[in-house]
Amino acid sequence: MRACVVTFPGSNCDRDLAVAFERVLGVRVDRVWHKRTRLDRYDLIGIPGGFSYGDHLRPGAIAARSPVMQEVVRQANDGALVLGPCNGFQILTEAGLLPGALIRNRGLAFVCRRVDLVVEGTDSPYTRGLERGRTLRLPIAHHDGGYVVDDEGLRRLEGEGRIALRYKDNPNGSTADIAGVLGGPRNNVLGLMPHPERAIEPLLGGVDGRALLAPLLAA
Amino acid sequence: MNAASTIVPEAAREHGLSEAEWHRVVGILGREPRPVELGIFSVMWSEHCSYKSSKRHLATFPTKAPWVVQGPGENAGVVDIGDGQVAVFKMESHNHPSFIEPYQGAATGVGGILRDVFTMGARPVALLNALRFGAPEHPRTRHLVRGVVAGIGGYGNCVGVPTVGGEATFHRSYNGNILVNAMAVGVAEKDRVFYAKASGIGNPVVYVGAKTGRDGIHGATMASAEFSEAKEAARPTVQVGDPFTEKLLIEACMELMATDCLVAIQDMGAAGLTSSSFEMAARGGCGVEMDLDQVPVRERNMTAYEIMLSESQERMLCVLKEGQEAEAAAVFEKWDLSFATVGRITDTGRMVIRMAGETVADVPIDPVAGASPVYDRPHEPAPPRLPFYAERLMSEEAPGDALLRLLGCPDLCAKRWIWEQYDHMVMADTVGRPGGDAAVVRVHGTEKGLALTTDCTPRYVEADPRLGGMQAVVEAWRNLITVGARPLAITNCLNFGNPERPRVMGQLVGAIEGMAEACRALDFPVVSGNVSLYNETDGRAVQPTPNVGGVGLIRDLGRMTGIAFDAPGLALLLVGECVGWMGASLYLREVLGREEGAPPPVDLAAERRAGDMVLGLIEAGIVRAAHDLSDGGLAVALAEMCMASGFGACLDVPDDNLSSTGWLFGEEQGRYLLALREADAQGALDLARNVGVLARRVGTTGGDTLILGAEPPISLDELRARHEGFLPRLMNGGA
Amino acid sequence: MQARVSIRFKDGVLDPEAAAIEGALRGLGFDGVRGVRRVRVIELDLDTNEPEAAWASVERMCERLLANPVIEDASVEILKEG
Amino acid sequence: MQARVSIRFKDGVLDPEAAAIEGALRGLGFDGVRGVRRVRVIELDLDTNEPEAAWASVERMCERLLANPVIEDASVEILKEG
Ligand SMILES: Nc1ncnc2c1ncn2[C@@H]1O[C@H](COP(=O)(O)OP(=O)(O)O)[C@@H](O)[C@H]1O
Ligand SMILES: [Mg+2]
Repeated sequence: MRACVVTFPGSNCDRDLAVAFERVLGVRVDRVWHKRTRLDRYDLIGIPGGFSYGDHLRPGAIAARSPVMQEVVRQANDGALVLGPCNGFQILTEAGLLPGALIRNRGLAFVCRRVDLVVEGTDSPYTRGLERGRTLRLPIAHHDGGYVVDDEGLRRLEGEGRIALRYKDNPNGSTADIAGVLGGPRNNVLGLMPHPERAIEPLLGGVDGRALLAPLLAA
Repeated sequence: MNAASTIVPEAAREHGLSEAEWHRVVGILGREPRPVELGIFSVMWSEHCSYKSSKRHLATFPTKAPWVVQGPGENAGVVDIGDGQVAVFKMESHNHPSFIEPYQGAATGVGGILRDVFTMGARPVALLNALRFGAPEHPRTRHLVRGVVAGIGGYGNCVGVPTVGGEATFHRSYNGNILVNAMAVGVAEKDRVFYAKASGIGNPVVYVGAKTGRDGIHGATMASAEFSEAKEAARPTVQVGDPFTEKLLIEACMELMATDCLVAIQDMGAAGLTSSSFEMAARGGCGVEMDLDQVPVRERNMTAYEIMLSESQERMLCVLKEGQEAEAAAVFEKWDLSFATVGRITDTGRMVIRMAGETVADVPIDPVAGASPVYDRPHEPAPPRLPFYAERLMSEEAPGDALLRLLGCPDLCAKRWIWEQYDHMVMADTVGRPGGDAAVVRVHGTEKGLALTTDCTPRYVEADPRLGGMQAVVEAWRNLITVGARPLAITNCLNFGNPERPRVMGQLVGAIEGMAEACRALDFPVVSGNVSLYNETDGRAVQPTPNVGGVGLIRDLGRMTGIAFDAPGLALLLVGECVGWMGASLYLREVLGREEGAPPPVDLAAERRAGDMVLGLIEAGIVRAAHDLSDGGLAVALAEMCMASGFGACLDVPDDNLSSTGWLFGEEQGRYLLALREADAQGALDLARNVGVLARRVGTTGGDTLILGAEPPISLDELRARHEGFLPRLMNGGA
Repeated sequence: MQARVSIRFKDGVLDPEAAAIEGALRGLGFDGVRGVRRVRVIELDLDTNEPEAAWASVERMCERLLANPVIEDASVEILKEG
Repeated sequence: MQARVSIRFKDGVLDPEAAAIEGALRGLGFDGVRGVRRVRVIELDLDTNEPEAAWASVERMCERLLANPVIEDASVEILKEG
């Protein structure tokens, strides 16, 4: 498996995501700078959390227009696995790889806590093998995690089984409690506000992040 | 002399220089200063930069230990943490700006303290903050809390350094002067620590980071009618921070430091380009020539005065090896940051500053940076207070109600509302999260951890500065011990009122004396710190607040402990002596509304014995949970452990001559509460007796209620509701 | 030449910040407030003197970066002066 | 009655967001951009038909909540329509 993690100016979970790929999947992870215009073909591309471009304009907006993203979109449409936690989710929606958008949390404040999530769409390389309805406990840490999608878009997501995760107790005002969304030709793109990469060992307070990463070895 | 140099001492006064200082300036220069020079003397000799009131007292701190690599005097302190690694840390205040503009003031405070750490080659790994607000019901308090917390989070979250701990307390003495102290901790390779010591004649002096604007130039200075600059519209004295640029600057500096280009580096903090250039040159004993036309600016027509005094954020000054500018420039270009060669190192010992072909300053460096005035201000001790034992107390309140009241009071209530706004998990190494005694951050890629805490009990310091100073140090020490860390060293931030008042100066002197004594007794040296004076409004000073930031090392995270016990049926052991000391206690203040009495005495030898013993038990792997006793005493400590555990406990309340109030709520120092398996308890008690530490069995864990002797049980839900309720209620407009 | 871009949330996107401002104003006793909307305005100085060209260029900036069509509407004005 | 409050940073105050937008536009090839400024605009629907009263009330809202006088300047317009 060939894996990489992209670094944008202001990314700050790029190392964490690379470490999680290495630990859970046992792969070597290339670190890719956002100015790259051509990428080797990857099986797994991580779009990390953080504050790319300081969240200026809109979170993820400027990063989504950086040169490397055209290549990421191309490979995603080719079926490569693309995982974007937190700012990664914002970047993927801004880049049009996933529907909807993320706006300021309903409570207006930054929220960092562990939340319970319910697994819903199990037809994806990430959630395959997870039981529908299973609870995962993962950390969130964001200021702009309110997922917005119009009624039409919501119906489509639900109809196509592309809502990967919902919050049990909505922390940010997301439409329909949506915490993670699938996209791409074979649900190979996952954007989610929680941070699976922060929950891969007991010492960090949980291992449920492994549940979303480990299945990728079989993908 | 040119026309601009005919400055009258009036201008000097407006620059905050005393008449004597003015004559000293003229003596040093052999002439009257030019405007830029006057500005330079003014900021370099300000209390903030020169420590003129506190210097002689700070000199009494113990600063050495075999593990100390760098003590005070550099941008941050450095201690050895084994395996060729060091921890780099410092604490600093941003009180005044945070009162004026809480969001930006607090945010830029975080930015500044981070730069102090990464300028030494350390990657920042943790942030802490010690916050003191006015009374909760004061009309400004809520606005200040909201802004300060959002600002700290806004900056730390964006740069991606976890904010893992701190303190937040409330007292009316801070109504007009809140305290916002931030601490940053970094990790570096021991042989890759960089210092702010310029050297190498001919080496380029390089400016990197954000561009310089007119922000933060001192308001009082701007009011001077002598300067044409001052006649322009009033300028903002509050700086706006840009954590995004800071993040780029961290990464760029880390990359630069991995090359072989760098000789010296210092952040541009207070007094910006002036202090960074003077201090680097002074440490290296060399001179500097600077050309201000090369400084990257973001506004038009900036004068030399403004450029030298601007406190724009996110900037650094470096000395590079000659001929390596291009390599360094490429790094900063990659990160979209400004890079400009603004000067050279010379052998003249003078700072010569030119702009537009004119010399705007030419001053000897040593007398400005090294020989600033030092004062021995008159100081007066605090009036002694009488001890106050529990027998003297008449309280109507049942112990259970008093406990609930304490758990829900502003100082003790859960600070979740605060720390959930901080990303305390980014970097994926936070193994001891907020809510316990000390936070614990794993050293990346290793099995060891840094334990971090900030502590101070201002009401003790007010009651008895020396004892209060000691207590701040020993509480930090205990908080490190309870997670299983070997305490290494402290940083501190001394927040006091106007030092020109002998009573206030007496508080400062007393607190330093007590801190120094405690540090010596515990082998817990001071490696960095900061002083913030003049925290007063209309002659009313803040409670004296010497915040202590403690750092300790856990060699094996497998042996880390926390405050949560993990099973029912564990034995609870109380380590340390109980006499029912109620003077200056939280119980006295919150339950009886009295702020009086002498604070609890500190027996440094006993502290050391107890701490060493507890650490030994933890390292032996038999302690299942540990908590130190501080505010609110035994009952509060046990309640906190229960809430964190999800298990209840049963506490014995002896009916000897110690009243139950003193037993439950007294604040004697040097105490710990430990949970151990039954099978290990007797061994621990034997060990305590052997090393001369008082310890006894006081209860058992289990159930879902807290039972204090014969009192009615209190459910964990009720404890939590009171503990967690206060701050959200206050911030949502209730309380 | 100067241009001004005004960006608003589309109808149906609930703006939590606007709601909070409205709530806070009521809390301060400003009862007469019936609705609050936020507009993010970006002013640009452009290197051209051709209003048409300026307008076309700023429209493209909106499409490519300044607004997110999923949630926002943008409108462009060209200010002759400046 | 409708009111519009326009809030700008005071001269000399750093606006990192504007700088980031300018950089991003250049990165996308919009070379003609020489300067970017942000304005926070808040539109209010008010329960009154008196322009004077509306103006005074909105001025007070600015002082008490909408603008941060330490770093921002606010200006109020009353839009007759609405
Ligand atoms: N301003 C703050 N920032 C981050 N964490 C805080 C802050 N205030 C309190 N905390 C956290 O809340 C917990 C309890 O704080 P405190 O009552 O001061 O502990 P202690 O009495 O053990 O010193 C600690 O984990 C502390 O780090
Ligand atoms: Mg403690």
